[in-house]
Amino acid sequence: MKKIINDPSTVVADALRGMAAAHGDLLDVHLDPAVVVRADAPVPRKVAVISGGGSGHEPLHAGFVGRGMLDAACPGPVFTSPTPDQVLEAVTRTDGGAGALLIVKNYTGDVLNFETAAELAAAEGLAVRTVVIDDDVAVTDSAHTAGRRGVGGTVLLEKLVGAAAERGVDLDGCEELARSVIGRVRSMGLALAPGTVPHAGEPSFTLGDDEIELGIGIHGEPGRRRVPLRPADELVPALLDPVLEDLPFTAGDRVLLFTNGMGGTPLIELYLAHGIAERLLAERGVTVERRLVGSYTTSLEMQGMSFTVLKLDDDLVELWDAPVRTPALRWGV
Amino acid sequence: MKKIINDPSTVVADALRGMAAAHGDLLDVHLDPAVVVRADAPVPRKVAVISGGGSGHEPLHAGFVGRGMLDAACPGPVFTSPTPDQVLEAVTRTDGGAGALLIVKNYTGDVLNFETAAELAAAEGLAVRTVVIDDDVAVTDSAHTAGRRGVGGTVLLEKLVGAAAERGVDLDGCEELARSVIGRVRSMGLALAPGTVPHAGEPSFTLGDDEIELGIGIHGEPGRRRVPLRPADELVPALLDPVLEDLPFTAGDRVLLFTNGMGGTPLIELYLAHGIAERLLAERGVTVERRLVGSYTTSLEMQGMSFTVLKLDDDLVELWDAPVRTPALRWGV
Amino acid sequence: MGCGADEVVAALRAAAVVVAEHREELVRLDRAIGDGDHGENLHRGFSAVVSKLDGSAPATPGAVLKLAATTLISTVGGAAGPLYGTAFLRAATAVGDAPELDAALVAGALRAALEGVVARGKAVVGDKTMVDALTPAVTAAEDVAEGGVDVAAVLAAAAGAAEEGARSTEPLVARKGRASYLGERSAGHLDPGAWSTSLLLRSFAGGAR
Amino acid sequence: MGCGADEVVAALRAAAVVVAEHREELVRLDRAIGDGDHGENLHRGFSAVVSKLDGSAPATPGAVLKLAATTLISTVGGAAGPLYGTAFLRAATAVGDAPELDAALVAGALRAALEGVVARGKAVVGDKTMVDALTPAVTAAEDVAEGGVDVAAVLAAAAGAAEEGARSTEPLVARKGRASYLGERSAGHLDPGAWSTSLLLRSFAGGAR
Ligand SMILES: Nc1ncnc2c1ncn2[C@@H]1O[C@H](COP(=O)(O)OP(=O)(O)O)[C@@H](O)[C@H]1O
Ligand SMILES: Nc1ncnc2c1ncn2[C@@H]1O[C@H](COP(=O)(O)OP(=O)(O)O)[C@@H](O)[C@H]1O
Ligand SMILES: [Mg+2]
Ligand SMILES: [Mg+2]
Ligand SMILES: [Mg+2]
Ligand SMILES: [Mg+2]
Repeated sequence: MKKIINDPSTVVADALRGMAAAHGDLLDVHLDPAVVVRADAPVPRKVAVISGGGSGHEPLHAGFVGRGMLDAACPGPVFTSPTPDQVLEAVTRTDGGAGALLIVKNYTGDVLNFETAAELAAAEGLAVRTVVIDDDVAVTDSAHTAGRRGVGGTVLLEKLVGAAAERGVDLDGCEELARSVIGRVRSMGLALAPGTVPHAGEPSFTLGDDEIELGIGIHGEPGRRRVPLRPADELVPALLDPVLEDLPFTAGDRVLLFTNGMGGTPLIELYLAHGIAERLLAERGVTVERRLVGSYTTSLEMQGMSFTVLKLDDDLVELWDAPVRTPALRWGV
Repeated sequence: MKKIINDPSTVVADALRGMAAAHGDLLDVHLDPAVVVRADAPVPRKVAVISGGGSGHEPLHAGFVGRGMLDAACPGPVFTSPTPDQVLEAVTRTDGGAGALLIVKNYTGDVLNFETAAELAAAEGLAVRTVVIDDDVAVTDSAHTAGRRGVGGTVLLEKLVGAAAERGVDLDGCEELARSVIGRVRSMGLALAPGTVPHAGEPSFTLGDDEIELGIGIHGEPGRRRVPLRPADELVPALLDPVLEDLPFTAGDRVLLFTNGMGGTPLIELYLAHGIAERLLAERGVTVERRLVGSYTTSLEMQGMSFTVLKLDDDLVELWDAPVRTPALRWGV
Repeated sequence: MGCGADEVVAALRAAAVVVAEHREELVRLDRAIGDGDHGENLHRGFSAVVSKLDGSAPATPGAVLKLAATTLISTVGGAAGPLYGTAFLRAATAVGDAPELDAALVAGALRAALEGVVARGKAVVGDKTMVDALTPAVTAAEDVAEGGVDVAAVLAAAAGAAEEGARSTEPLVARKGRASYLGERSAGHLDPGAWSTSLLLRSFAGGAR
Repeated sequence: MGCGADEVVAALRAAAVVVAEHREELVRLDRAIGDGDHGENLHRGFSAVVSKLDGSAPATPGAVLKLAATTLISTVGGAAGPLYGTAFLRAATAVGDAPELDAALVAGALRAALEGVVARGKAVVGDKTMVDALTPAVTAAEDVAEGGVDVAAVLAAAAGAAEEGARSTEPLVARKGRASYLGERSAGHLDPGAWSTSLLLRSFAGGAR
């Protein structure tokens, strides 16, 4: 394992120290418990939008803390959900009197820990709601399984709900918006090569020299199947078609296309894939009105990518375009 | 070789198509010859700031085209300098009557091609100046060698000169500023693992399981020496000390610290390294007034990082803070 | 020998040692069908429990279990954190402020722990989770407790049944937790949480002896 | 047989074939001490030259060389693009509008090419660059041209000397171009640009024969 780290057990704290140093104007970083809070929190009378999850997916979530997006992020250990006390601390530090919305990616650990936190918060008389995002179409959904995973759509959800909260939308409205976005966003990813969890010391999975994993999860969980590496012109539809067919997205739809890198994929490949995806969507009569290209929901140094497609309407376009000022997304301010 | 590409010979054009689709609001992308131009070019009476170089270093340079930074970028094939006709095309498309400044990284190929372009442009009566950035302290400089390489400092140079040009500083002033910035900026990088040039199909170099290259170049060129992998607390000074000692930067200096990823390094490691570097600078009495953390001068999927340190003064701080609106850097607009 | 607060503390310290010893094994099991952090998560949690116990000495078994519960909840994370945390919390509630645990109380605590895990995680036997180890452990504990044996015997029975239950997860296809994403590919591997349950019960049995 | 525009075109086509055949070899040499693109760069450039020649047929050797020069400059990139481009441009200027090349003109064109490369790249013999191949080639060409031989003999002499010159780069430490970053580690490898110069001259010699 080759990494620029000291001790695997202090990676998250060490990285948070760097974030604190780099973004002192935007963030307040607390280490015990680990919570990254927007510098001007709590914002009076604004719904606090809070997320969190295992570390190793940077900039998700701490990189999205700031005006117009998250009020706080709770970074767990690498690939491990945060604990309830982190979430409770985040709620306490950001609650401006309008309650808090917790955005949770659908993994058993995240759901259970945020659920516990929400119970504890409610017991303290705080108004807290929880939404669970499960946008990954790679795994089959059923009442008898853990359900679909939350992946790249989380970034879009955090941006849109963050914009609404910034405009003064109340807790009911934010929750409703969040559920509506979750209903309109779908994703799928692939991996060319695994990342390595620092404390594990070995790659999370192994792939043959010419093999890729279609439907990879952001913790290296397997997806639909392993297939031979193919040219981008074939890989892109192999990812995009299941995404489009799931909702489904059809001719006439207006969408946001998010081409996401998994951490170890160079931008040149992401743009290349993005170009093909735009062409395929145009061929289907789907209008790409907004786009995001970059490594925003990552899996350490995993090589791979994902597509996320969100069905837009005028309101969502407006919320997407609304000012945002965070370490990783910034416009309009 | 595992990459999300079609044909190695069309990688650059394919990626440019994706950039065009993703950033139609900011960029005009031309494929033959390959030139990425800011959408509102030429800007009347503004000095055109133009750069370019081999592809594979994204977002450098095309990701920095836009208001407040570059007027045009000339992307060559992967790791190969662009040709003079690309540069000439960029000058023609962006010249608003105030001349053009060419920002060239110090590599024989880049220097010769931009030099040829400048001669051709001068022959057509265009006012063109060229500056060569050589901020990499890893290789020894001498009149009898190719000299130092241009690396991460290029991003800072493009931002600062772009801001000056946007404010109406004339060609003389832009050139003078550029030379002053080049005199104040130093960088050094390291690699944990190589990238693979698409048409080469094999990694650019090989390193042992526990070996790193200190002083790596952004094309995988070797640097000072190969050393065993060490904890970040030792790697950071191994990179930063040569940078600081070169200018030198000393107690009382105000600096911008740029912690750069090489393309395959996750953000969590960059922040971790950044935090250590800030601590070391504070210990030396050097004040970090501005910072940039992210993968901005990359080498395909190379795993590694670099530090760039720029000595600031009030004017440079103001230029750094000035509005910029490009695909990869955006604030204030 | 009775089973008071000191014995429960000793059992938790023993558990921490066992978790440390099996940290890599649990990481390896979790890497095969999960995300490779289970050993790390538990190690972090039980180390924290030991630190807490070093700093304060609750007076009753229930208070010790509650301290362990809140510490696990606030340090383990992942799926295992709230699940084990809830288990200890329910066990603490079940034993109330009894100064000493007897066989019946221990069996009751195990039953409460299982119910807590099921309430939170909604898993049933056969889903390839810690429930597959804990369920037979509870049944075995209740069976021997009825016979009027001592605490050590109850825990020994529980540990034996848990180990068997944990081993039974190997051929199963996971339906809960991260391993469920693997579908058929999860078969042929022990469930890490079931295995850690078995290890914990074995260490309690050892600590209480 | 004289050496008119057709023969120069044939020589360039032959060069394109040789470059294609040696593309990987040149990439490999450049990967050892540079960035691994030299074969790719030249292949792109000479393929473009062939396409240009397919589309238009300049009337004089000088015009053919000029077309090759501008095409190489606008397609090769890297260090080699402007250097080879300048070489062909200076050669074109040197032969003027002569309808046929003789030995003296060829030798003069090679001398002009070398001067162009040196003017642009500022390398001297021993810096481990294409200059190490081109310099002895020019001297050899001039030597035999004085003896009144034909064009083929001049090119053959140049090619032989270039190959020797290229081989002489192997032990050298590079002082120019990308290989110079390697310092001492550049010793023990042929310079790719010197080797491509040798290959090109050999192919011209073959094409003119
Ligand atoms: N719904 C559930 N009910 C009971 N146990 C579960 C459930 N989901 C997961 N587990 C247990 O948790 C273990 C994984 O724990 P751990 O690796 O620490 O968390 P994570 O899966 O979040 O990384 C699994 O092996 C399984 O035994
Ligand atoms: N200053 C120079 N003068 C003469 N030849 C040079 C000089 N610099 C580089 N070269 C030649 O160029 C060759 C490399 O060309 P190429 O690989 O195409 O370009 P780049 O080095 O830009 O990737 C070297 O092998 C060397 O022969
Ligand atoms: Mg986990
Ligand atoms: Mg090159
Ligand atoms: Mg796990
Ligand atoms: Mg080269």
